[in-house]
Amino acid sequence: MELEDLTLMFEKAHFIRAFEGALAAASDAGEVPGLVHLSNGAEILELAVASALDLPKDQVTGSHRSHGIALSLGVDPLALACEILGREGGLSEGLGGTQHLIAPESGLLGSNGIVGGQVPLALGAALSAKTLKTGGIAVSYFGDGAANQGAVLESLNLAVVLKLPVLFVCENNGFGQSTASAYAAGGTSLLGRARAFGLAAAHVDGTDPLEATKTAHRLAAWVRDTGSPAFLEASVPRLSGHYHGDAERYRTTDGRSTDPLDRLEGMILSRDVPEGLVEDMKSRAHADALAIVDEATAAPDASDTALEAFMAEAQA
Amino acid sequence: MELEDLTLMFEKAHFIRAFEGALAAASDAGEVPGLVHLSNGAEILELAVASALDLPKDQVTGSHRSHGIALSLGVDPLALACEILGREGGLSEGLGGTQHLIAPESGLLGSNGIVGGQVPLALGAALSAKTLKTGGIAVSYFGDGAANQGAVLESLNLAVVLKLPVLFVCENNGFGQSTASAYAAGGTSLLGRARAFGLAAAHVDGTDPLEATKTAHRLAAWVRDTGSPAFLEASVPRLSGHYHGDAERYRTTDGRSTDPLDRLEGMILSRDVPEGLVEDMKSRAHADALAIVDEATAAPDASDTALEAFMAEAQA
Amino acid sequence: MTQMTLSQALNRAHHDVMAADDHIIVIGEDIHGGSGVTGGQELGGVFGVTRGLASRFGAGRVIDTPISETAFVGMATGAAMTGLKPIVEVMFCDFMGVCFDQIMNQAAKARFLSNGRFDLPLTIRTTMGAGDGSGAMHSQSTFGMLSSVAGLMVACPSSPADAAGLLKSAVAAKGPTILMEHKGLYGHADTVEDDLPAVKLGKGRVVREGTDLTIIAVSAFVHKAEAAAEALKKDGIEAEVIDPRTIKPLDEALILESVKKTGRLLVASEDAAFAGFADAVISFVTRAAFADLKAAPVAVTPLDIPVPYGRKAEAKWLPTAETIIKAAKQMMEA
Amino acid sequence: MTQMTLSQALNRAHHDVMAADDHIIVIGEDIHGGSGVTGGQELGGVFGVTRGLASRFGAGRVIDTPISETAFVGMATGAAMTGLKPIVEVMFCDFMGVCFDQIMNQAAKARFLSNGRFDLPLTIRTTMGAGDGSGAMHSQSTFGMLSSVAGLMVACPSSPADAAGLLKSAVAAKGPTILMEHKGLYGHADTVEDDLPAVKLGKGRVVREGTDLTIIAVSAFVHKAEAAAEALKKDGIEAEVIDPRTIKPLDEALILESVKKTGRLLVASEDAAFAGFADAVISFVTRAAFADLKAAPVAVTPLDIPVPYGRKAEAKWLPTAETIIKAAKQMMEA
Ligand SMILES: Cc1ncc(C[n+]2csc(CCOP(=O)(O)OP(=O)(O)O)c2C)c(N)n1
Ligand SMILES: Cc1ncc(C[n+]2csc(CCOP(=O)(O)OP(=O)(O)O)c2C)c(N)n1
Ligand SMILES: [Mg+2]
Ligand SMILES: [Mg+2]
Repeated sequence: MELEDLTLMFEKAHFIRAFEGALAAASDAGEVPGLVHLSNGAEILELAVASALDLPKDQVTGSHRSHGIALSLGVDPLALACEILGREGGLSEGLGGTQHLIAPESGLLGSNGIVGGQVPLALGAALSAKTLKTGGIAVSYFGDGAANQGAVLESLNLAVVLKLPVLFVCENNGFGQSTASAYAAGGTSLLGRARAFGLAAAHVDGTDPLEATKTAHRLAAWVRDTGSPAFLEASVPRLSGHYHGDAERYRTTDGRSTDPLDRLEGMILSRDVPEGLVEDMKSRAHADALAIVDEATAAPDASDTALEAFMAEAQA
Repeated sequence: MELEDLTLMFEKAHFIRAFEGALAAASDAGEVPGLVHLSNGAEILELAVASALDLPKDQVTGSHRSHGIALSLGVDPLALACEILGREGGLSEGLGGTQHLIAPESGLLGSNGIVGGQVPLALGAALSAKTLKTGGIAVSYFGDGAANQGAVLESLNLAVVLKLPVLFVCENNGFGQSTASAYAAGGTSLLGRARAFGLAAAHVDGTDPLEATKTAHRLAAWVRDTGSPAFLEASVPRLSGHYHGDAERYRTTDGRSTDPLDRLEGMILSRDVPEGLVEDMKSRAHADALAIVDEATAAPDASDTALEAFMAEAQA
Repeated sequence: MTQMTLSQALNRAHHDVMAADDHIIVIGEDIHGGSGVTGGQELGGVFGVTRGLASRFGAGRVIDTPISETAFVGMATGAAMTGLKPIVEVMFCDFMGVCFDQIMNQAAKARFLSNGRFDLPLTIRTTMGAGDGSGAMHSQSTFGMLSSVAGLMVACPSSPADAAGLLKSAVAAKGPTILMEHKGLYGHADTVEDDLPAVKLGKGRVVREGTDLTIIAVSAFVHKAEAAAEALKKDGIEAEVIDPRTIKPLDEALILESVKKTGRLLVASEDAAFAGFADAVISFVTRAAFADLKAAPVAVTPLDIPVPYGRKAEAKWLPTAETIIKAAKQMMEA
Repeated sequence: MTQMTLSQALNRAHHDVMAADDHIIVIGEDIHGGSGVTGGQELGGVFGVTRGLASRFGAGRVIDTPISETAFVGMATGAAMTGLKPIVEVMFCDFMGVCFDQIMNQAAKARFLSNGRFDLPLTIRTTMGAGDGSGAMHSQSTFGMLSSVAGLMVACPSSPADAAGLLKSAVAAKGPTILMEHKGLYGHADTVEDDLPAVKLGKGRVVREGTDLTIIAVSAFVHKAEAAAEALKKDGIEAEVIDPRTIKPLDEALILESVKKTGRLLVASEDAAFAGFADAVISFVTRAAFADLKAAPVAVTPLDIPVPYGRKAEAKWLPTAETIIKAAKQMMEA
């Protein structure tokens, strides 16, 4: 990767991190209606995947943990923040919220409150792309925990049977809530599972910008070119709790993974870059993110008029 | 196998075949309330599995196609016929019927109207056996079509995760209703799927009495001894329609499999057996089966008093 | 005007809508039939409703699936969000348990969660109904339950014309619509207009006019109610029979108008005895037209236990025209 | 008498029943917590209800599962058929969509299909309820829907004592029972008897006596109804508040007795606006006690759309004590 790609990724990753940090602070201050699940640790992987997509022709579905995915796809951060904060100007005027982020215009078909629920929906986007010959593909993110859910397992098979252009991205952060992935998943590997259903499959270290980018591009291109599904398992750390505020009593603090953002920083610093570049990028990303979340926080609560439209429609 | 084992299997297999033939005739005569799904072709495999079980300590769940399984386990044929015919004296006094055969006293925990629905239930029987240390195991039968159902896929995983003594028996008859198994199942083999979930797995030709018996015994013993789950895929022909009366327009008549009962007959005849033995066994089995189905047909419709007990209970 | 059965009318309507709009695709188990089987013929669904579609419109638009309802109902939902107008079949409504999340959470809520930024033109077809010895898991009627899920429209045709017409409206609707076809009605024949016109969702139909009591009946029960009304007439009781056709949204105005006229309400419905359609209508009418009611409303529903298999027991479980007649007479005497 | 929260009472009840009967096991996601994680502590469920069970009774009786609700609810059902008495947790009732077949077809019907030859002592615990910004898929209340499925018992405690007492009855019941705990009540504290006695399924409770109208309220709405009754008293209106505690079987006698006295019925319930619990009660009462009613019954339910996320919108969606007060006054004036 060119230095420029690395620094772009760095800025975006720090923007996501800072955006979620600001949300966490807003949550602590009582400004967020619901619980937020932060993407800390998965930013690099999600940016790598996004860089392989042709948006919004390609459509993505995500899990409950999709703030980072939304930003990686280029969803308007203010509309996103307003949605998460339940404020006016939110993507869905606050009807959806943190677990239901919808921005098809940017390629985000939707995120989901039901573990695995988003995966069959992605098959539909793939079917539309195939039937309408748009040249697009679908991407569905889900977690290691979701990989044990019937909806996901059936979808792996159906995608193969119908030869659908869909890329499954399993973010393996080692945990489903408090339960270790190693406990919850039988068999030796999720890759083996995917392959048994007939999927092309690969694993990446989701903290490695180069490998993640290369593999994401390779698989996305393969899906696009062959029209067949593929499966990417990415190891990513879950740097914080299951949700913001999770005390994580079930987890010891030692042995935590290192931060992929630091790894990327190291890679950039190892090249010949001007003094202060990294710090400048960081503070710019943080300042930008903070400003946006502040603006969202200052916005009024989303009004309830949207409800009336739906009530009226339901009657008619 | 000793000749005695072969002839015993032969008699039982013909009894099952004749029993179902009589049911089919009763159905044509308007005597059966619902549609029946016949086990034609799977008798040998089911008898092989049953011979490996310790009943009723072991408990079995089956699909919509479970007449043969019930008989293989030794369920009282008259009570079974009465249940299928909705007559007095039926296993459940006709409340369940052909798709809901329940005889735990013989090891049949239940058959099911929902494709795959019976499989999680078998995990429960295995959990009870494990927790209560009965020494029993659970067996769950399902079809190749069911192998694409979330309930089944989740169960394969859960059985491994919790280390449950359950033997999954996938009867692959090549069809889910009118749809070829080869079309509906992605990947190269169902065995591969099971192995990917961490199960010990084997395939047998379900028309081969020797191989089927040997493998069923081996896997059942392995489940019992290790307390871990295993997966048996058995190829069996579906000699008739999906249900009795299915015109099978989707299927050509040529290329049909040969009848496993003929194969067994050939094996017996190749040994040194008295003239007429085989014919005698057949006609005895057929006469017995016919007499029982006739007796059931002559019984009065199951009364509706059982309903009242449930109504009363629901109120209280 | 032509005479045809309900399944023929549905088949014709499928042909019509697929010919008119190539965004319409059909998805389900065995709806093409014989997929992966060499040498056989197209099946066209277990009740023949999708017959001839695959040979006419191709396997790309008539898609057989594995027995994976969650994956394919979800797929249809996602396809409806992204430009297609899928008709997806769940063979029996009893099987919706295995894919209920995709129905109650995904299909029902997605448009709301998007604040209406996308439409969700999804049609889910399914069968329902007891009376043919199919047992507890192939005989249920779940229209009340499905109607209780906000975001779903639910329609239950009682005639060939309504079946075809409601299908046409469903594929054109903005939100997800569930079309529930009673197994006992597929062979029911009646006259239809040649072009099988669309029937508006949310519009009920007065099947028979009357002045003494209002019978609200759904699907197969419409015919039982008609027979009951005919019999009641002999005793001098004039029953008005209304077929709401759509359960949700319900044609409240039509029902109220009738009850205001008759002062008496009987709801005859094959779904749940507790918190089902009958309760919904009785509650709605009592709340909205209490002063107009001359007698206690009556619900004619199956027993509040699973559907039994044996013939005698199933007959006891399932109300008949006789049950309606008896209930109506009791109400008139009260 | 002791003071404790609803989650503490439930936790104590779990300890009690597990100590008393070693056939009782607990199954679910994160109910032990930290399975497969080295070095951490037991979690005891996301709301702490199962805290301390694993360390006391061992991992053999307190079983963490993968996120595979169909498999583990089915497993619990099968275990209940074969000698165990499982308590299985579905974290939120909204998630029951993914395992609805095992609930509506398997657990609900198995005992019936066996003609009662086996009991099915299965308890399914779940949470429900809106009001905390959890959005459309973590806020639903599905007790009406579940009650419409023949074969299930459904209980919705409003107090710590009832929560503990209903759990004790559920584990001792012959058939499957769903215990629905409102998320907003876990922290609700009240006095309980020291031995947390069982509360009979099917027995409601008069929360407050009154003569002018009957308010039937469920779970968190019981507290709203009490507040409303208190406020109404200031205007000279004496409301009787009844908490049925069990939705199915419903304590019909208690409800009828009250309505016969007051002549007015208001049902306040957080579940479906259409074909939900409110409709079931209003329909039942109107059918059974029409002559006793002095005014049209009233339903206070959320709006008939999915649960919105934003605070203002969620507040508009969810009825409050104020909504009940207003509805009651209107009814009294009518
Ligand atoms: C069907 C369903 N079951 C349970 C939950 C509760 N839940 C939300 S997130 C989660 C863990 C998911 O783990 P994983 O898929 O690995 O995603 P991660 O949170 O690690 O990103 C659970 C159990 C849910 N939302 N839906
Ligand atoms: C969840 C569900 N979907 C669909 C059906 C309808 N159905 C009954 S049997 C069957 C085919 C099953 O195929 P397979 O599992 O291979 O069993 P086989 O009939 O071949 O024995 C189908 C689709 C059902 N009963 N349940
Ligand atoms: Mg995870
Ligand atoms: Mg098969």
